[in-house]
Amino acid sequence: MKYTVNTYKLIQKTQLAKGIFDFCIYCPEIAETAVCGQFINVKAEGFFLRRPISICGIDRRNGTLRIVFEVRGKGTLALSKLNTGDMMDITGPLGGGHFTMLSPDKKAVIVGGGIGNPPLVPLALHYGKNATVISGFRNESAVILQSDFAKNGADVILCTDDGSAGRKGFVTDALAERLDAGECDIIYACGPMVMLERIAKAAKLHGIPCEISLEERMGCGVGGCLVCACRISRNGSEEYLHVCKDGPVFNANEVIFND
Amino acid sequence: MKYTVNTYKLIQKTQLAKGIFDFCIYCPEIAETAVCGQFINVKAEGFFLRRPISICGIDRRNGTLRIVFEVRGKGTLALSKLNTGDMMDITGPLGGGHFTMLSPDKKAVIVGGGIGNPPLVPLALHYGKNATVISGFRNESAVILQSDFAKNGADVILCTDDGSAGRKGFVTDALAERLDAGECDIIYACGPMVMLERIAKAAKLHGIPCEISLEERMGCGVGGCLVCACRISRNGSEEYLHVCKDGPVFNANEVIFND
Amino acid sequence: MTDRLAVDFCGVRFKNPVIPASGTFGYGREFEEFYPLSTLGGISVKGTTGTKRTGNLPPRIAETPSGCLNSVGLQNPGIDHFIAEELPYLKTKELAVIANIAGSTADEYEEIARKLDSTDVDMIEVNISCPNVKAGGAAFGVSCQGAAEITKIVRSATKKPVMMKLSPNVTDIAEIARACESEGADAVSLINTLLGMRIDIRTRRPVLHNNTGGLSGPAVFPVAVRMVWQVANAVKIPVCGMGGISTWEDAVEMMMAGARIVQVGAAIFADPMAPVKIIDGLSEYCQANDINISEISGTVRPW
Amino acid sequence: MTDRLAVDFCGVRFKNPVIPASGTFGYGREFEEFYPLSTLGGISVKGTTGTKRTGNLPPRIAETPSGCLNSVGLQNPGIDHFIAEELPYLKTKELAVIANIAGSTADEYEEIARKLDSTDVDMIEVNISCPNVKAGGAAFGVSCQGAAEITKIVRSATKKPVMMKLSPNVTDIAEIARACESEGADAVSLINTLLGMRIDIRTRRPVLHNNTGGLSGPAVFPVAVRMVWQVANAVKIPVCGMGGISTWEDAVEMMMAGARIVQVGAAIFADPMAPVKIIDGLSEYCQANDINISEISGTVRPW
Ligand SMILES: Cc1cc2nc3c(=O)[nH]c(=O)nc-3n(C[C@H](O)[C@H](O)[C@H](O)COP(=O)(O)OP(=O)(O)OC[C@H]3O[C@@H](n4cnc5c(N)ncnc54)[C@H](O)[C@@H]3O)c2cc1C
Ligand SMILES: Cc1cc2nc3c(=O)[nH]c(=O)nc-3n(C[C@H](O)[C@H](O)[C@H](O)COP(=O)(O)OP(=O)(O)OC[C@H]3O[C@@H](n4cnc5c(N)ncnc54)[C@H](O)[C@@H]3O)c2cc1C
Ligand SMILES: Cc1cc2nc3c(=O)[nH]c(=O)nc-3n(C[C@H](O)[C@H](O)[C@H](O)COP(=O)(O)O)c2cc1C
Ligand SMILES: Cc1cc2nc3c(=O)[nH]c(=O)nc-3n(C[C@H](O)[C@H](O)[C@H](O)COP(=O)(O)O)c2cc1C
Ligand code: FES
Ligand code: FES
Repeated sequence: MKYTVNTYKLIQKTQLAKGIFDFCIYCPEIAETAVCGQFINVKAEGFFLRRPISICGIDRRNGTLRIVFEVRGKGTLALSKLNTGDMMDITGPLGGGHFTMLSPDKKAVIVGGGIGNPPLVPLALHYGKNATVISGFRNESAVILQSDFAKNGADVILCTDDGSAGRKGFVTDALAERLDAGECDIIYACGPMVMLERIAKAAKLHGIPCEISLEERMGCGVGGCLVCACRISRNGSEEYLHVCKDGPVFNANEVIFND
Repeated sequence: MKYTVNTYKLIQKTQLAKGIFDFCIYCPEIAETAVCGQFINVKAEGFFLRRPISICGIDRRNGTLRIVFEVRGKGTLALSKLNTGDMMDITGPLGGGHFTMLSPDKKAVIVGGGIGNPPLVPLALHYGKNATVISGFRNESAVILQSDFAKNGADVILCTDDGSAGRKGFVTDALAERLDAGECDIIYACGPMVMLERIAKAAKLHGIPCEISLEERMGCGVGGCLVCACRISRNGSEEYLHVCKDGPVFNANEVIFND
Repeated sequence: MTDRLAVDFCGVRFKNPVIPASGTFGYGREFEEFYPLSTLGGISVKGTTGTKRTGNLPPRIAETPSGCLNSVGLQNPGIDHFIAEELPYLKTKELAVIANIAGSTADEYEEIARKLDSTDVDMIEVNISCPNVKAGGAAFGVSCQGAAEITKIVRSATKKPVMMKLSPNVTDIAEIARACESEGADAVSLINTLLGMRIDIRTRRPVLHNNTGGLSGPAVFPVAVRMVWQVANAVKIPVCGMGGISTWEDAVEMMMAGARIVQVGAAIFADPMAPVKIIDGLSEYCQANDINISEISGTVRPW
Repeated sequence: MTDRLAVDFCGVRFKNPVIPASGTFGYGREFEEFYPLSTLGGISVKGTTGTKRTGNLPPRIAETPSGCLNSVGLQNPGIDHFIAEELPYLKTKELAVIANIAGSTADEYEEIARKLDSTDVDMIEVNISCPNVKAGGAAFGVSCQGAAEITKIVRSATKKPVMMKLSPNVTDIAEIARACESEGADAVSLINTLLGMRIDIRTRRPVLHNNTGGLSGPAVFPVAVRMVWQVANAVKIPVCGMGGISTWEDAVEMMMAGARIVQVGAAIFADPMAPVKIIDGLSEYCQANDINISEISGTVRPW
């Protein structure tokens, strides 16, 4: 059985910024098999559909998973009100497409926008000094995960839209500079669609492989209901694949961005 | 404003018997005006309609109400899982018809069946030594509130269906004996409809005023939706009055029991 | 400030677009123990028939996921009692009074409408969609012909604004709305309840003594939004939207779908303050966005 | 012991009466990561059309109180792919396989049914009630004539048991069921989804790219129970009940209303284990009451 559904204990809860929470959950079965880029599907009390949340950290030894999420609506608000010791109803690990991990001596550029940053943390840790993390936020008060990214020596470039922290401007500008400045074997990105589209373009331009993590509203979370469709061009033909099963991580070249 | 709707703190929780819980709730506004025989309408998390629960005790000085309820379905099950310190969403005090309190030197016979016992506690306290309480339960393990009834000196006759505690047999038998044995100015009763019907008959036979507390499924709880209908004969004509607004306590003579 | 919430509906001024739905709020008296009736934009009173009715046998309500079924069956004291005892009281309050009426026959509808014509009710809501009575009620509301017939007869019996209340238990609600419009209805209101049933598996009997009942509450909200959207696009007369509204966001959604005013029913059971909270929420919403509430009606942009 | 749960339905043996509903469970493969497919009584596969379809633009799902709207629009790889790639795999599992089919035209239905006739699917469920496609789908299911036409053509194309899947978006579902019965349907299944809509009030756009979608989940349960009851009383052919079932108690209620077997759809989104939990619950229920599950069908005693 690849998937597990069960209730698991929230063992640590931290608030990282206004409306952004960091949960450490004891769920050994899921931690055992989860890989970077996958997600879990979390039940929010009082709501019908589960909420997909990316895995931000996997600690096999301690049997824990880390997730970082932002309050965006009523479901995430309910989740944010859970307390240490509370049980969470979780399905996971989900996602067929996950980040391809190259050898850690390859040069990786990792680009995150806002709440798209959390799933990228394990990548920064993997590539260590060979990673450049470009992470963008609205403003200083929304900045999260900077020390997590830097932990294994990654070069972390912080951008904010208004310049209140780090450089002022978009992550795409910083990405262009980085790609012009030096070697890069792979790009990873997660964040708003417009950002992903620009990054995909830049990667194509430079001929660098690029993997992006997509979001779509979900029903079953495992590939059974076909609601989480995304347009993918593969083997010359266009089709709807599904974020939950074929993704959430896709080869950026294959993703068709809507206009 | 006669009615209040607000969230109030559960300050004490005791389990009286298997599936029967005793809650003490700090709700000064409601305790202030509540009278014996009224009820409150309690929201059970995750359920649409409120659950009506009788007031079992009113402590004006401390601003608290006492309720005693049995787990009968999913809503009361949810309520039973609340813990001391949790907030409860409550409307009250509800009920237009409540128990008529005669002078405490009058002789009152108070008859409760099962979970119909709780609303009768304040009556036993009011009449003290002049009260005879006949309270019936399925068996020993369901017996509750005996010391509460006896607190001010009432004569408490316990009956169980199987004789595992107190006398064996129905409360109606004990009532018949009590009415034959001595004077009685008023009868109060709460419990299953069949029991109430028999008590109403006995009261009529002896020409003793009798007040009974009815149950019916509720919507609004205040008289606005007309769902909680009960058949009442008043001024020579039969009509549907409403348990929430015209009751829950009715003159037993007026209640038309279905066949 | 509060003027941002004012809406003109068929020439009647509602100081805000929030109205307790017929049958869930009696004649309002009981709720004055929670808040002054003048807080509300209007009231749609309990469905009133030609003569007193006792309604159906209890149980009359069953809980359902995010909603409830009811089978009250139009218990009410009759139109004369309403005019003599309830209306004068309501008219001392500052809110629009909508008389909700129902009948077993076309004649009964006519008679009630005629009686109301000479009163000072602000408008008449004609229930042709009650699923809980044997004669009349939904029987008229599920066909264009029936809907048109009752519209015509009520229209001719009164000069008051006439609002036809539609049943959701139909294949094509827009068609029924058009039938009402073509016979001179000034407005339509929708939705009444969806016919449903619950069974007590222990006793193997329907929970409701009437076997079936009308579903309302949040569960039906998406159906109501869809129907309001379809009807608003099908007729020119204004639409009063209801069905499952329980928050101000729901009210905004219903108005964006095409409603000019809204009614709030079963949500009152879960929280008697619901209408007031919705009004407060709408007020803040209008201020925050610097708009009048009437501007949002029908502004949804379909894909 | 488990035999208590066995049901014969149109001559097909279901070892238990619980079947994941079409469109919510793919072809089952994914859920084998949770439990063996043989746990289930059967499977109703994703609606299959004559040729591959891509479905509607996303977003295709919207949450609602106790339910959800979907507008997948019959994305599927087509009947040939189903027969070649999915069916052989499913037939290695011990469960009844129901092929759910849909078409834009009567001819498409016929073609698919004919192709299935020579396969070893156990029965064919004919979806004449999909609210999410422009052509065909619900267009056939909302009139007696349309329903009868498709029944007739499918009936003549196959000797497999034919189960017509009915739309709840109609005035009189019993009448549609009778139309199917009279053209030779072996069974009816109901309900498909109720048409609904949600609007994102921030963007003022429908949440679903298709604007409207089909409502399912616990919210619709009381409507489904009522319709199953009405239909079971109107036809002699057996009824497969669905719509909002999420617990074993719901399954019992639906069967008491008249269903012989049940399907479980949206509940799987909330809990992928729902079908298994329902089977376990039914098993305990039968043991505790010393009955076979088939005995309870249609046993509700109306007032
Ligand atoms: C694969 C994947 C990974 C994700 N990882 C993270 C993460 O690590 N941290 C984080 O903060 N957020 C993440 N999200 C987004 C997160 O799922 C949404 O913010 C959340 O579902 C919103 O729920 P709500 O109840 O607060 O909002 P509401 O708007 O009330 O939700 C209504 C419905 O829409 C769905 N929905 C709304 N927004 C989104 C969205 N962006 N994506 C998918 N479904 C949505 C909800 O799940 C729910 O079903 C991820 C989404 C996906 C698809
Ligand atoms: C005026 C009044 C006073 C009451 N006082 C008490 C009390 O002091 N202690 C106590 O244990 N119980 C009392 N009850 C009964 C109590 O309301 C029900 O046991 C409770 O509502 C059951 O809810 P549930 O969710 O557990 O059951 P479910 O069966 O899941 O409830 C489904 C629906 O039916 C309603 N319902 C079910 N049974 C009853 C019933 N007997 N009366 C009214 N509605 C019902 C529920 O409120 C809910 O809306 C009283 C009832 C009334 C009307
Ligand atoms: C208990 C109850 C009684 C009702 N009585 C009436 C009525 O007398 N006349 C009428 O037109 N609608 C009646 N309705 C329907 C409501 O006015 C409203 O159309 C429906 O409940 C949908 O709105 P809601 O989901 O906000 O409750 C009644 C509804 C309920 C719940
Ligand atoms: C995402 C989704 C896709 C569906 N696709 C189909 C389909 O392809 N064919 C079909 O007949 N019904 C389809 N349905 C309807 C279900 O089979 C079922 O009739 C309906 O959802 C009601 O049951 P439920 O409330 O248990 O979900 C679909 C439902 C959902 C939620
Ligand atoms: S959510 Fe069901 S297929 Fe992706
Ligand atoms: S519950 Fe509404 S009138 Fe009694």
